[in-house]
Amino acid sequence: MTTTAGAGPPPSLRSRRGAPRRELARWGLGVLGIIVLASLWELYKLLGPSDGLVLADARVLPRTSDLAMPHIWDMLARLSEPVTRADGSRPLWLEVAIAATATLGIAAAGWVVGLVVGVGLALVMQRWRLAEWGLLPWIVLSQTIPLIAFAPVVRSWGARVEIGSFEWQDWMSVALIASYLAFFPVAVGTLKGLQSPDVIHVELMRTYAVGWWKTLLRLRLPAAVPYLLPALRLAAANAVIGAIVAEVSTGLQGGIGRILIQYAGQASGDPSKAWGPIFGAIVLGLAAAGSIAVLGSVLRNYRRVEVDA
Amino acid sequence: MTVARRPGAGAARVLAPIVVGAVVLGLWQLVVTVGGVDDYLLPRPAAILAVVAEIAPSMLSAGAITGLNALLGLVVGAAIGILAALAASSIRVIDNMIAPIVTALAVIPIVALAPVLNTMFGADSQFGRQAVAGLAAFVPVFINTLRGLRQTLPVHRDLMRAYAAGSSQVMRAVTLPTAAPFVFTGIRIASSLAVISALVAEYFGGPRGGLGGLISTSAASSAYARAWAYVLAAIVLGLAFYLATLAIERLALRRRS
Amino acid sequence: MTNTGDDGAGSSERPRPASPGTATAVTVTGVDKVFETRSGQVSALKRIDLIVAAGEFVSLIGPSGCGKSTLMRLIADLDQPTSGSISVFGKSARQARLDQDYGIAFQQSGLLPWRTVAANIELPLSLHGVAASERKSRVGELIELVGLRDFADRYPDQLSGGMQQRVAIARSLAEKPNLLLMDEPFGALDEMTRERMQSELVRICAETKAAVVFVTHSIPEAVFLSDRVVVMSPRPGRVQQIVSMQLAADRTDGLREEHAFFDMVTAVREALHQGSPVSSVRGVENR
Amino acid sequence: MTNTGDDGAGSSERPRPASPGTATAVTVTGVDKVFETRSGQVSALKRIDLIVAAGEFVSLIGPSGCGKSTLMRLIADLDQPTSGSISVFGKSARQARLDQDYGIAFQQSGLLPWRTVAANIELPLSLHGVAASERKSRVGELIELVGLRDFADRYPDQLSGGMQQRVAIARSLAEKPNLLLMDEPFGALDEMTRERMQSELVRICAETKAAVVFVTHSIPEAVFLSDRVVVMSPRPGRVQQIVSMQLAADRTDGLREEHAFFDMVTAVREALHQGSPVSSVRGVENR
Amino acid sequence: SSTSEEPTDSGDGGDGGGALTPVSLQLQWLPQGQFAGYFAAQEQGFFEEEGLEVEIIPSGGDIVPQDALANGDVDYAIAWVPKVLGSIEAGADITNIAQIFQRSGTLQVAWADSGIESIKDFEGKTIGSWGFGNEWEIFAAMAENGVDASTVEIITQDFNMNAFLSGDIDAAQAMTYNEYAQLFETPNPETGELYTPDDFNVIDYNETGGSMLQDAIWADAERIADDEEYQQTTVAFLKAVIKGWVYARDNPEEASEITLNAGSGWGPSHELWMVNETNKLIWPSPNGIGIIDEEEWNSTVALSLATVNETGAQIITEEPPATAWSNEWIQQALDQLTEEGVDVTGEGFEPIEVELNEGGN
Ligand SMILES: Nc1ncnc2c1ncn2[C@@H]1O[C@H](COP(=O)(O)OP(=O)(O)OP(=O)(O)O)[C@@H](O)[C@H]1O
Ligand SMILES: Nc1ncnc2c1ncn2[C@@H]1O[C@H](COP(=O)(O)OP(=O)(O)OP(=O)(O)O)[C@@H](O)[C@H]1O
Ligand SMILES: [Mg+2]
Ligand SMILES: [Mg+2]
Repeated sequence: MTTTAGAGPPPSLRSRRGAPRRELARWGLGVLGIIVLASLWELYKLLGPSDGLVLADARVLPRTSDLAMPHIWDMLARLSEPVTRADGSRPLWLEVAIAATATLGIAAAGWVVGLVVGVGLALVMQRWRLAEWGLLPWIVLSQTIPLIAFAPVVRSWGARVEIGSFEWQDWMSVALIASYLAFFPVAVGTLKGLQSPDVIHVELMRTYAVGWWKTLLRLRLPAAVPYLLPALRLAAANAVIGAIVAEVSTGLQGGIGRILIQYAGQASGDPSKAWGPIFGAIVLGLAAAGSIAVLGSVLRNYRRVEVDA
Repeated sequence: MTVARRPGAGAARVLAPIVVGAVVLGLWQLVVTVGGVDDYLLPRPAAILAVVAEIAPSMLSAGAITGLNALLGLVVGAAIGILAALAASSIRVIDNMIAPIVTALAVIPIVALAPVLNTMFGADSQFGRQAVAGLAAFVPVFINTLRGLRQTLPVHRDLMRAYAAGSSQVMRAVTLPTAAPFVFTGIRIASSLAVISALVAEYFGGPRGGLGGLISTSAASSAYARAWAYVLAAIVLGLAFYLATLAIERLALRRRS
Repeated sequence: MTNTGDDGAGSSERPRPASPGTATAVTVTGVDKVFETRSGQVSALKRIDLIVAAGEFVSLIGPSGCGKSTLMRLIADLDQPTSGSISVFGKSARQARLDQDYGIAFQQSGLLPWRTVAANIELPLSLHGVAASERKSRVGELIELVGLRDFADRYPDQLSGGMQQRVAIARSLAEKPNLLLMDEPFGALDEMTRERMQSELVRICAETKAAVVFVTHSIPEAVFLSDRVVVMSPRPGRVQQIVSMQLAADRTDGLREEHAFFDMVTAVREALHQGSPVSSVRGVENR
Repeated sequence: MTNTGDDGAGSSERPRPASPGTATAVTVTGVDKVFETRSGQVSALKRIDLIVAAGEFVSLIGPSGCGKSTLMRLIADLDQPTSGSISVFGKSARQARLDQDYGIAFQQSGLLPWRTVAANIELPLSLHGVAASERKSRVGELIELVGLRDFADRYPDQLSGGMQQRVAIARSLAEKPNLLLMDEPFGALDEMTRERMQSELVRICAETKAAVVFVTHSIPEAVFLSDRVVVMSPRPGRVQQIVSMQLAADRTDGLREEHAFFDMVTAVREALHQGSPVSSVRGVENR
Repeated sequence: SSTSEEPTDSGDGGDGGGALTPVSLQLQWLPQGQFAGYFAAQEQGFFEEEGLEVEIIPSGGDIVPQDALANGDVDYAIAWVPKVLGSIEAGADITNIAQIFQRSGTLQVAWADSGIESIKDFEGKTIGSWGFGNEWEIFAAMAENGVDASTVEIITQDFNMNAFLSGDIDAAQAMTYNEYAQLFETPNPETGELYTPDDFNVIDYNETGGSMLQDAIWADAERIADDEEYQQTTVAFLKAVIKGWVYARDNPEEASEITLNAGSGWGPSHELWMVNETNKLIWPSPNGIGIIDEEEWNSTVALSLATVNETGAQIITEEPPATAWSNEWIQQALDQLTEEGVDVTGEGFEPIEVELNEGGN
């Protein structure tokens, strides 16, 4: 005789495994969505009023000039053309890719710092309720501070740091600013995760007469993984955004933020060029967020329960 | 079992953040005053407060400009987010089609978008900033609403079918109320994002007068105390948005456990 | 003492007036149900035949996964049979659902947490456009019936599990259905509350004279409530045996301590274990 | 047939060897428990006296909120009594916890979802620094004991509810405790699975010779398993009556159909209803 | 960035084989032809000849060069005079040691058919500016020409001319060496041809009475007052810089090449235009490159004191201290260079003709 309590696999497993055909359809539709968006762009550009639609003093539909809305194919073609007419000038896509890689490295450093700080704060807040009450409101508030206000301060302060042979580099200022955006989701998500174990699990550890550290290692940290992963994904996207903003703000060379403003400055004469780094920034953000998915599959045994993170 | 809340916990809850804030401010003041840190770049809190008193009217009017941009962006972005989520939740194809676009929107930095939007919508209007705020607000509202619309319990769905309820009845009686807390969470996240996005967008052109423009102008002329005063106004604005959405949420959901 | 197979409406021990014009509430004929899942087909029900007379109380009992809920969902037209037919009061299941011929209740009460007790009971009425005054009086009656007069304005989270189930039952009775479908409505309650709820259900059924299809895991519960107990066997779900309860028509609490009651319990237990030997203990569960 | 009050260790019907050196597993003397809540004080337990002999199986039964879980938590030193004292194998409850003298299991299995069956059972051993080889052999024994040999590498979400509870029980036995504390361990299972689990528990207790304090809502379950059933009354929780089971020492499944069994069920039912009259039905539940 | 709080060596001359003195220079913006002289000095080894190892630090959106200097992050900074005057009043203790640009390079550009031909025509119009202190010249010129600033709406332009080209602003701020060129790199959508100077009306701030001094080299006032090593380094630095600018004057194509290699992202034609236009702002320098014309200085200070922006703020409220500028060091540098036979006035300077390509490429 066989009996089943709660027949069928639990939803966590059911939803994660997709038949390959379904998966393919999903990708196909995603591509279709992008094609539809591109078609809408071109269609509007073709049919829309050249000065956009102005209602009650506000332009609610954009202008269709080549300056405002270059053709999609122009943007794509521009990517394969050299950056400038100078000899040995690299194709735009390569220039963007090189800059994106540099930014990715800085963002990764910022992400790591954000991770360490965020998890550290979460541990402190989990350990002491009073710390949670005292810190959490400020952590939330910290994200309403316009980051750009900080950039010069951070760079200037960093410039003074010189410990032994260690000298503060400008990219570190950028990474630090990136970490400022990255730490927030990590702190909040990890705290939620560390607090997620059921009372029954916490009490079980108590019956085993083990202390806070062992409970942390064996129970709270593993239980926090499902909360940590989305937080890390958000942190990765935020780190990239923060790194780009900080590059713009501090004028750091070599990254995508730098060419973003540089090409924006050239957009009057070469409107398609400015879109190169925009696409680069999107791809970069997606790559950063996507790499967390890899981490997620490594830790999949810790994600056997799906949570509302 | 839940730990019984000790009496006095409420007071600690309110006092703790105030104490932390006071300690940080005190340390800041101490470092700048005594610690030998140059107060050229980092003015002491007292100096900032003095400036606040001086330029309060300008902070208010600038806050109003930025706040209005953020508010319009938030309202429109949230509305579009909710509608798009409704469409995505009821039509799977739409869901799959907009998924990559939303994912891209979620990772795109405002710096990249602001100049383009200014050209598209005109640098002489606030619309570019409102659009930036709207885009920033759209993403969390869409994601959370969509999740909320999928929370309908099977037992409620069965019940509605047993009542032979029409799809609009199901939407009104079950789906929307179930999604409501998620929608509000999305709006709450969006509120701070809208403010900060509207503000940062001011760095990239358009009419003057908003908080972002004033922060940059003040910093450019080395008036750091003034810059920090406007930063303070920005924080207060962000906080006001957050608290307002929180209050609306509490009010709307007061009958939930 | 036990009848195998479908023995029709005649075996009801405590006849109640049939609903006007029809002698049978539910007729299930040769029903199969196969679920298509990603890992293949699951045959949930196989050649089910069952007739529930008007006013009759029938329980479905059987091991987990034997298809009790599936059968009930087919009757409620929440799902369609793969083959075979189901009629409710002589109509198709779908028509019966559209006509609101049945009321339904589940293991989870399924109350809407943002509605008060009264508003929850009112839900089906307002969905069907019943006038406000009529709604009000009907809700008043129902609240009275389930004994929650003082709790009309409470919200579900302010009620105990038993009270929540009473609200759900009141709601299922809102449209005065001649058929009640109940899927383990007391499954989440503790045993003492459960016994009280059973007594209440007996009283309510006597008042409303509705036929009931009742899914349960509890043998004493099935015995206490039912005219007939349908014992099902799993994989694929089949009707193993139908046991008619030889018990007094009025089910009072005293019954639970009578030897006749224990005998019926034993009878159902044996019918249940017939397909699945009791002794095999280790490693037999499987998914 | 029923004894009121504390009748000590002597009434055990099926004596098992006491754990070395101690005749009593648990001694609860004059325990009160008052909870401070925002809305005032809640008196959960009032003057509780109870002695559980080594190797004895004692069930706690009573209406929801009567303090069964609270009493068990006090014994486990998960909470402290407001007054009175508790000793476990002659030590303080705290010392007994630190010495790992008891194993515990709850209604929810409380398995760690990211650990396999074997790793879950191993958890207490690895927390206490037991050597890997010893851990391995002990886990092997326990998996064997609960009949899950083929499932050692599965994850909890791949198991049925009954199997999960077996893992939890194996885990509670990992340190070979002389006392098992179980709070409605089978509460979430369906009745057939539950009966099987009860039989298994009987077998396991016979093998391990541990004393058991077992919280349940089910009268037949308490009767089937216990040497004595402690019936509690609510608000504040008191020991209403202690009923010694006059049943054969070896509890086989056949017992469930014997009249002696029904008699004990009736005895416990009556003890239970003594405090709360069965007849009052409406609006009696409260939170 | 390397700071040289304690310069290790007096970088006097290039004779000693000793270690080079590290020096950092904060630019005002990204590397581009505007700074060709500094990059040329770097690339041509002029700094090294003077015993210096110079790090040229570009800035970006929010870096305020004079603040980097005032904070001691760098040794020298390039910044516009009116912006720095505000910083000095806010507490920055720095000195203008060389006024590289002798003229203002700011234009206000309107469409040829817009009817905007002088500052007076700004009334009631939408006027673009980049902000960050670049708007002061506009306010100064308006005040000078009796325009009621409250009727003028100032819009912040971003990094390109799109707002102007799209008609969002009636007159856009443009530097002769940059944004102005962008206009001629853009095709007219109506004709498909690039725009030409005939399409625009140009207002040169040098002719409005509102012009202010622009790119100058700033040094730390305290250190230059009594730190001898810093003084010597400063003279050496200025010498190398002048040699760089002379090189850029005489070899605009090569100088443009050098800035491109230094990381300027502009296209070659735009870059060359920029170097050429920058030369026009410097050369000829009758008193010698970098000499601060006291009259111009005083005019800039007077305008800074008088000019009020739309929020009622002023650049400065009181006269800057005497330490705000000094010709002492540039004069020493010029003298030494003249001795070496370098042409530091560029009397015979002739700009070249530059043809712009679409997109500046
Ligand atoms: N929607 C579905 N898709 C696939 N299989 C299903 C579905 N619903 C039920 N099943 C399968 O049909 C069988 C019967 O399920 P059903 O829920 O009717 O059992 P049950 O008797 O109600 O069990 P329980 O006592 O646990 O409630 C099970 O094997 C189950 O896995
Ligand atoms: N931590 C606590 N704080 C306040 N009151 C509590 C706490 N724990 C339990 N109580 C109260 O003590 C009483 C006894 O609770 P307990 O959980 O022991 O009952 P129980 O017999 O286990 O009930 P159930 O059968 O529902 O599990 C209840 O009235 C409960 O509300
Ligand atoms: Mg079921
Ligand atoms: Mg309990």
